Amino acid sequence: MKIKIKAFANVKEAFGFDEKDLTVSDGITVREVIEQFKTICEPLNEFNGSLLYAVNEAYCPESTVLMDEDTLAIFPPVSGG
Amino acid sequence: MKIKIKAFANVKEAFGFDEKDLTVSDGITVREVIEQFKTICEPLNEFNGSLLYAVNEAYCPESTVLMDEDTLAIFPPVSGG
Amino acid sequence: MVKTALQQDRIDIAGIMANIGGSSDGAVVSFIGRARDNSGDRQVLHLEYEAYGEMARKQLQAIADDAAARWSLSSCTVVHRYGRVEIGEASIIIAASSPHRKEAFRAVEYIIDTIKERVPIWKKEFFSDGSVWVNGHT
Amino acid sequence: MVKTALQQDRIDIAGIMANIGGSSDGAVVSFIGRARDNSGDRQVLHLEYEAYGEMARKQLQAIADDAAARWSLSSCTVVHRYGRVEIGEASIIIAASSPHRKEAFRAVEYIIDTIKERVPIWKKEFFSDGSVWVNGHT
Repeated sequence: MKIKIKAFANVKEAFGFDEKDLTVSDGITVREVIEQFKTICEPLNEFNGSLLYAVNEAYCPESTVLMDEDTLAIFPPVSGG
Repeated sequence: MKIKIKAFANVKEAFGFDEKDLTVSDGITVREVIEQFKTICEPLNEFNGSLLYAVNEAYCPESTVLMDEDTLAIFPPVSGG
Repeated sequence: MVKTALQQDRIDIAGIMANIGGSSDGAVVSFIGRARDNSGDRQVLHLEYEAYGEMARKQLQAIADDAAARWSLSSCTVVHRYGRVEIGEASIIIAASSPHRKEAFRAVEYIIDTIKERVPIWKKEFFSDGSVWVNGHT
Repeated sequence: MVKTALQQDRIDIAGIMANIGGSSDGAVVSFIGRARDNSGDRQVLHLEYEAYGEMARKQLQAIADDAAARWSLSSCTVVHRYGRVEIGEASIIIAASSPHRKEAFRAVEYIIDTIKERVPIWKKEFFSDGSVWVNGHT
């Protein structure tokens, strides 16, 4: 299935992209996607535990199972205001 | 000695004046001034206990002893804002 | 910088908001009290505020100075009106700036609470068939 | 009436303050967050806010709706900027009106606290010799 990844702030800088289409296996979880990225993107390990996730613009836990055409956003703690 | 009385809001309406010069005996307290006014101004009794006093623009208790040329302000609970 | 005023003129809200604080302030909190068109179930046509001017000015300044010191505000402006105030108009504005927001929130709420307890100003509500002095705190 | 916006343009503070609420509101409370010229002991030259636009807009609206319902606000306006913000400029305004003041104070403070926890917007501080992303809540 196909999902879209979005990255923001210093996660975007670590990834080197702000948006990417990805083909992943059915039933994959957010955690599994992140683990895959960590192997190809060393700086991501520095965020240990502080990363936030949103699927289709709603916050979700790492255990969330992704569906076809989902958009997964990965970002650091927010600092607006 | 001479003192000045100021009255505000519904106390002013009860008194029928907003400012008055008064000759009083030395050593008189705020409470004694008020008691005198109550005998000549019946509506003042309706404020039982809620009146506030200021001598020379500073809040003071009823027991305050007045001095020559003091200004005694008498008013109801404030309602600004 | 603490500025307080008791005035008959309308309050220049935009001017006050534009000029409060400086470039080291991250937060501005303001409170505006406005004349409401109702009191309980009665329609209010306008308000009038009577003030013990000399004492009210001293008290406004003392309360704002106290709050500015206690919460380390970098600036604080308080303006209260007296005389006739039309429905929808501001009777009071309190604006405070500080590097961080918690201090400004605490200070502004303290100032309005304390003004309503201590500053010798009285509100009269006018209806189509008369008027009443508003009962304050006792 | 709840209005929220995420915009690049400067915030029209005077316009928002002039139009918030109606004639039955006795209280307007506002919070303005401004770009400060310092961060710790470093001089900040300007800020940039990055936003996850679609999600940030949904969150701003949800937070304002929630606060308006919880504290029975009669109106609430929240505007947050993204992109470059100069020192002294407002990055956010929250204004709420209600018949009485306590509700407006509680609501505005809740909204800014919750925005800083939950709305996907990130601040970058620019110095003469570089820039850093500001660490948010974890």
